[in-house]
Amino acid sequence: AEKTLTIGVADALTGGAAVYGLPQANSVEMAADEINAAGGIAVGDDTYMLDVIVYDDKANPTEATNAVRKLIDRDGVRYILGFCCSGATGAVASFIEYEDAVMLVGNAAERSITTQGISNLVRTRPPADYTGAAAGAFVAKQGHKRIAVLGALETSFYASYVEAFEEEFKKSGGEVIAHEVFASKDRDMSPQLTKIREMQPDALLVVGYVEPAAFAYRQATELGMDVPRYGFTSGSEEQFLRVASSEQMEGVWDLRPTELTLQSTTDAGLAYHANYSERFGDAPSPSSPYAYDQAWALKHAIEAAGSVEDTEAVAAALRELEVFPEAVMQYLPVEGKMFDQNGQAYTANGAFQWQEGHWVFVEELPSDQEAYSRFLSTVN
Amino acid sequence: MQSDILEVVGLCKSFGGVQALRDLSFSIREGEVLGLIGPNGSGKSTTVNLLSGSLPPTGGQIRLGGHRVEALSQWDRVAMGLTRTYQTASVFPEFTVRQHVMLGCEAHRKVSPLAQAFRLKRDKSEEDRVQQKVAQALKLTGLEAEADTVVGVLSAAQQRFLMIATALASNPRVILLDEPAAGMISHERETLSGMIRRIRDTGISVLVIEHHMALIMEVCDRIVVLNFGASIAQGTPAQIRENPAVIDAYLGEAA
Amino acid sequence: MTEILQQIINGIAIGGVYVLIALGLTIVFGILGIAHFAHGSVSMFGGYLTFFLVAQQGYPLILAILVALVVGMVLGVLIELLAYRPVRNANHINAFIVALGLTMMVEGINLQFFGAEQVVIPTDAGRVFSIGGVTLPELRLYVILAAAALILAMTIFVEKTKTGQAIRAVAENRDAAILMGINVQMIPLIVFAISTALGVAAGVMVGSLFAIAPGVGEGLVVKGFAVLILGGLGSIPGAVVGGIVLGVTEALAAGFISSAYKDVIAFVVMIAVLLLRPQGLMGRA
Amino acid sequence: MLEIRGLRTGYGAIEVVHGIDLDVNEGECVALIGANGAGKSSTLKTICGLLPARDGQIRFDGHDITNRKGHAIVQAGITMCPEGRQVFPGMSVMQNLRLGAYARKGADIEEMLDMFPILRERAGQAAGTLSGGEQEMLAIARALMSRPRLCIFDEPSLGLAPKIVAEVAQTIARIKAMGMTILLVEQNSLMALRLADRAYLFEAGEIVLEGTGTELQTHPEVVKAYLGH
Amino acid sequence: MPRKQIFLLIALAAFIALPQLISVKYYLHLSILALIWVIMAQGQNLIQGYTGYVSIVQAGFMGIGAYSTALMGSHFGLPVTLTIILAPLVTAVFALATGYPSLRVKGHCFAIVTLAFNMVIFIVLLNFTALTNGEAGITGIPKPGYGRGAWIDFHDRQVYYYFVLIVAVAMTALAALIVRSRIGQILLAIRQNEDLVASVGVASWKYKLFAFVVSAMFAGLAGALYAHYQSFINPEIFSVAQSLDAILAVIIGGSGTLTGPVIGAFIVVFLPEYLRFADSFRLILYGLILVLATIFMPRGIVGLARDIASRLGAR
Ligand SMILES: Nc1ncnc2c1ncn2[C@@H]1O[C@H](COP(=O)(O)OP(=O)(O)OP(=O)(O)O)[C@@H](O)[C@H]1O
Ligand SMILES: Nc1ncnc2c1ncn2[C@@H]1O[C@H](COP(=O)(O)OP(=O)(O)OP(=O)(O)O)[C@@H](O)[C@H]1O
Ligand SMILES: [Mg+2]
Ligand SMILES: [Mg+2]
Repeated sequence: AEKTLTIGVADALTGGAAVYGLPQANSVEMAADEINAAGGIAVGDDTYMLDVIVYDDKANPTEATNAVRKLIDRDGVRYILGFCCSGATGAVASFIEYEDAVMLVGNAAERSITTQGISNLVRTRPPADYTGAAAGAFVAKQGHKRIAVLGALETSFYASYVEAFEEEFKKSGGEVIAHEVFASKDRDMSPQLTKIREMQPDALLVVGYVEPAAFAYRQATELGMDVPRYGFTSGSEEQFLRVASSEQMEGVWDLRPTELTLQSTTDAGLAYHANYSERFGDAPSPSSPYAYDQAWALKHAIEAAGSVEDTEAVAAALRELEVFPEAVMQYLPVEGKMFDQNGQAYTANGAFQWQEGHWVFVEELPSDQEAYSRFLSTVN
Repeated sequence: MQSDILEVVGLCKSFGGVQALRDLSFSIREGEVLGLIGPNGSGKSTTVNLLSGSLPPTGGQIRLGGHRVEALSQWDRVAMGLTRTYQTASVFPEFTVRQHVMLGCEAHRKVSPLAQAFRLKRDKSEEDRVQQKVAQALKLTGLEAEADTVVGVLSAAQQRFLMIATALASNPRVILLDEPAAGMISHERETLSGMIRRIRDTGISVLVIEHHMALIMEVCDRIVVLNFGASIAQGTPAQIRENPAVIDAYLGEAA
Repeated sequence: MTEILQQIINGIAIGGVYVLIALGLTIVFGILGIAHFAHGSVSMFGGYLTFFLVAQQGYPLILAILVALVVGMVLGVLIELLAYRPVRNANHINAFIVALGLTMMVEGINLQFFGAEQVVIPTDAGRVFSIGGVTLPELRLYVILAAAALILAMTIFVEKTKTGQAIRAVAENRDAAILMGINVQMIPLIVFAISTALGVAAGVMVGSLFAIAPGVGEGLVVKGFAVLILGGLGSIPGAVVGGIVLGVTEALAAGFISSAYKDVIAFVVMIAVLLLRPQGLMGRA
Repeated sequence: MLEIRGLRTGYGAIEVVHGIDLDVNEGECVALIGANGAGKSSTLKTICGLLPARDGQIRFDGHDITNRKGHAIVQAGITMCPEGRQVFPGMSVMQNLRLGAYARKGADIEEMLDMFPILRERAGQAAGTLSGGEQEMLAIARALMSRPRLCIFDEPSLGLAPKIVAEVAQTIARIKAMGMTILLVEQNSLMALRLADRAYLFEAGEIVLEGTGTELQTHPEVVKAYLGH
Repeated sequence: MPRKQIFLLIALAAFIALPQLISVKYYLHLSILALIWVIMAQGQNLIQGYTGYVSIVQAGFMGIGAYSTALMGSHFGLPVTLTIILAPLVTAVFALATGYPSLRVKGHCFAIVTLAFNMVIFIVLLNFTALTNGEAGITGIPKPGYGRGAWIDFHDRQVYYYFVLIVAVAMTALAALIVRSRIGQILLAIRQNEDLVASVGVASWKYKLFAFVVSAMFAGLAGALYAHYQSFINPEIFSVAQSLDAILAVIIGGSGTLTGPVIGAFIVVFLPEYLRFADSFRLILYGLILVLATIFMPRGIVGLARDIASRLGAR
């Protein structure tokens, strides 16, 4: 018989983090419609059509707790998706273990979310230090010795990226000569850049959300700095071009997971981009597929578990899941599975460079997801 | 002859460039009413502000019962027996008259409010003393009938009497009245002058600032006249009335 | 030396924006005693609107700014009439709560109309001037000049025109102003129109120099209030001095002490000034 | 010229003026005397539109001006020199005077400076730093700047030194001599009654006596309560 | 005042019965948060409603209470019950240090200086990552008691509800004790006419500082209860926006009354939740409700209720 399965999304729809949260919420709704159009979720004799409830958590931990409590206690939802931001996610993660529910985390990259061994939680986005180590090795290979870091270092996943970066970078005799900070709402980085300019580094590494990072690149050129610029921002071309001209961006590197960019993606990615753009009248943010993939992963896991009620079985099935064809991100399986035993998925890391107005995929960054997964199990 | 309860020696005060008081000296004796008069802006209110501790002096000494007080805070001076009223009626409008006057007793309470709040200590004799003090202050100022009235609805004159009652509740030795009769009509002024004399009769020294000459001449034992922040004359009402410098600066020909 | 000079230049541009925000706040505060917390969000509305007209409707920048100014002024007038006027006689805390409510509403409206993505108003000022190692982007120069011109215009308006004098009179003594024959019902409307216009100008500057995004307005208004306190509540010269001091302090703090704690340092400077001069740098005792 | 009929006014829940009738004829000087809080200032404020009337009518030159906006009343030709002077403290003497002429075109500041020479000396000084007497002069001059047809004074002698009180009284006498219509409220009842052609006695929000200045000066009740001492 | 006492008893009975009446646990969760906010609001009311100083740093103090209880537990291994008691004391130390400079200014200046302090606290919590773990926050903060399955298990939300209820009632009683004492009279006097307070011989700064510190301790305690309830804290929770909520609770409920903050706290927690249906219009609607409520109920719900009661009584 045809039944309805209600799933919930808790994500930032308002406030500063809505840039990440809104596209994620949109992409879950889109995935749900696609799953329904493709015949829903088959469990035994029943097929379940998905129904999505979306609540705003403003990226605030209390709001997120309230939203998820409402989803679970009042709306009777068992599957909760979304989660773009670490603080709100951490708050929910701290109690989800004791609930009859499954939590799928998207863009929130704080490492500790998947180090606590929460069995009913999985995450599609890899932690930042997984990428940072690869980036450190890459920059060292370019021959730089003194590098200045400017970034959102109060945010721990950016800090952990830099930490892993620095560790790899030092291995080949390099040195990080400055750790300058900007806050997520800062748009004027010229004081920090002026200070860095005086130190005459070989290169600059900008680590942070796209919005401020784009300003860092632009203001660096305005201050007459012409050292190579590397970064970890995951911004789309549109996002950068809103802030800086293509000339100002020319030559900038982005060292990050191979998230959605038209050059790097698969057919599934191209289709996603087209469908999303058509439906919402706006290009999807590069990180939004983390949420899209959650919905499909959930579908496959429920079908594998053969139950919608038994959340433990579904959670277990998620950890047994292989990478499925609808996935937009390019996941690197661990022991053949999409999620490792911590519930963590990994994507490939890539080096992208801004060339004449576009992000160009230059090469894959050497990433060892199996080794990192083992390391992750030892944390905490 | 009585001794000086409050002595002012070489008091100076300047506001930025304005020299409001220059080298002012005078004293108040125990149990006397001293008038302080002078043209507008001559520094009378400033003197009261310095004496009461509302403003710090730029120089000079203030001695209360022989102790230097110019470095003390206003509340410490009140506790030592120096209290004041304001030129413009200034009250707590939401309290009842009784609550208002009772607040004046804070200055001489022994039980700390914290101890009282948490019922750590109770002193029946203090409670009685406070009640007595409040009753006495209300009686002196003729506000007994209004004890439970909300201050905000009192008439302007009654609010001025209330300021005096509250000051009296603090057990003062000297009380400074800044234009207490401003805006009063004659029978209210009569009430006031009677009040001032009765206060003096309880042994409290009074400093009165007024522009109403009849009142000043009637209640004061001595008068100090200020002009441009300095004393230009001191003496009995009769002496002041005839003083040509005072007539020229302040009283004018009409008076 | 170039470093210090560069930092000071960095600070002046942002300081200019602070000054404009603070001016808008200070005249409203001076006349109505309202801490107009929604000012930042209203400024951002103006910036968004300019962006929308330029980037999506193809208006030339100057025309777009003019339209945004007019719309902003109307919005300011409506805010005064519909939200602040009804609470004029209540406690000032109530006006503050109304301001908070308005902030939420305007932020919500901005989000509905203009989305969550950060927005940068496109300009073609891309040159960078460089003198002896100190660089000054063309756009920053324009912002500094425009801010200076607006400050001057505002000062002349208040000091020299009849309406300006009427505004001051209402600020100093409302009842006496009525007795002069000043229409005191009109003055708040004029004040809000001017305040919002200054705010919109600041919003356009932020939007072209930096970016407009959810939450930026609230951050700005807090800085604006800090400037007010630093310079002296209700004082126009105070807002100017305070704004520049705050901007330069932030730049120097970020450049020479700690970029993470630059706001903390700026606030500490503000509190220190307050301890030494409770009336602010330019305030009357 | 000014006719008040059955006027009631108050603050919040409290009514302080309970239906008064009062007339001021062209060229006349009328005084209101009475105790503190009797409602004199409230009456004046109501005439000037600072306080809404609850009942009754105020007519000026035959036109109903009850509850008109304050600025409209000024334009109609009524000015008040308020209790406590109320100068604009941060503005200069000149700026204060100019604001006096806000409601009309042009301004004859020179005339005023001739009339009050002390103000010429202080022209650039902030009004808040003037002495009390100087502030009173400024307030009077500022009120006259609007060329009113009816000029209202609320306790011009309040808080002033005796010498200055005499000066203020002379000034008002001068203005009266110029033919200005005057409504005067004074605690200094003797001064008021000497200046006034007619006077009203207020008690607790009601008019209890009415007569010429000289009549009231000798009225036993008035002498007892207001002229004693 | 027997009528008042009857009302109090009914209210208390309703609070005790509440968990039995709610079938959906989500409302129980919100009620716990609301009770924590009652403590916040009672503190805010002391400084804002009674003393007349609008403090915008209460959420910052809540954060200090929350972080201190969590960190004392994890760093020194102190038992939870002890750290909950110590948290307000730690907060008091910070309040003394910030209160001294802030209380030198009045009115709007005070509000903005305290707001700056809230931002300072926020920035430090965010950037002092070695101690606070920055934005990622502190997870796994333990509950009081003897762990899961013990005879009183604080993981059970009902148990935690009664725990918080007891504390909230006690703190409300404490607030009542203070405001009804001579201290309360002096605070009220400061609100009405601060300059005059010194001239009746009272050192007003001591009382202002007292009110400020006590209100901070209320906030610190609320923060500690919050931390152990949610098991997770990060700086976001203690930002200026939450301080503004505390002010709202007091104003909407009725400032300078003891019932007002209780009502206000429940409104501040429940209203945004009820507005979830409005989706992305939630912010606009919430703002609109605030504006309208302030315009039409300037003295809060308690003020409105009193007006209505006195009008009915007059008939
Ligand atoms: N806070 C202040 N700042 C600057 N100047 C002040 C201040 N207070 C008083 N002054 C000035 O000090 C002088 C003395 O003022 P004060 O108020 O003592 O006069 P006063 O004798 O009480 O006059 P009045 O009889 O009018 O009340 C005046 O010139 C006044 O302008
Ligand atoms: N703003 C106000 N709010 C509430 N009540 C007021 C206000 N102003 C005056 N009152 C009250 O109104 C009554 C009449 O005051 P009003 O000022 O008219 O008296 P008055 O005759 O001018 O007295 P005074 O000689 O003191 O000037 C008084 O009881 C006073 O307390
Ligand atoms: Mg004086
Ligand atoms: Mg009067």
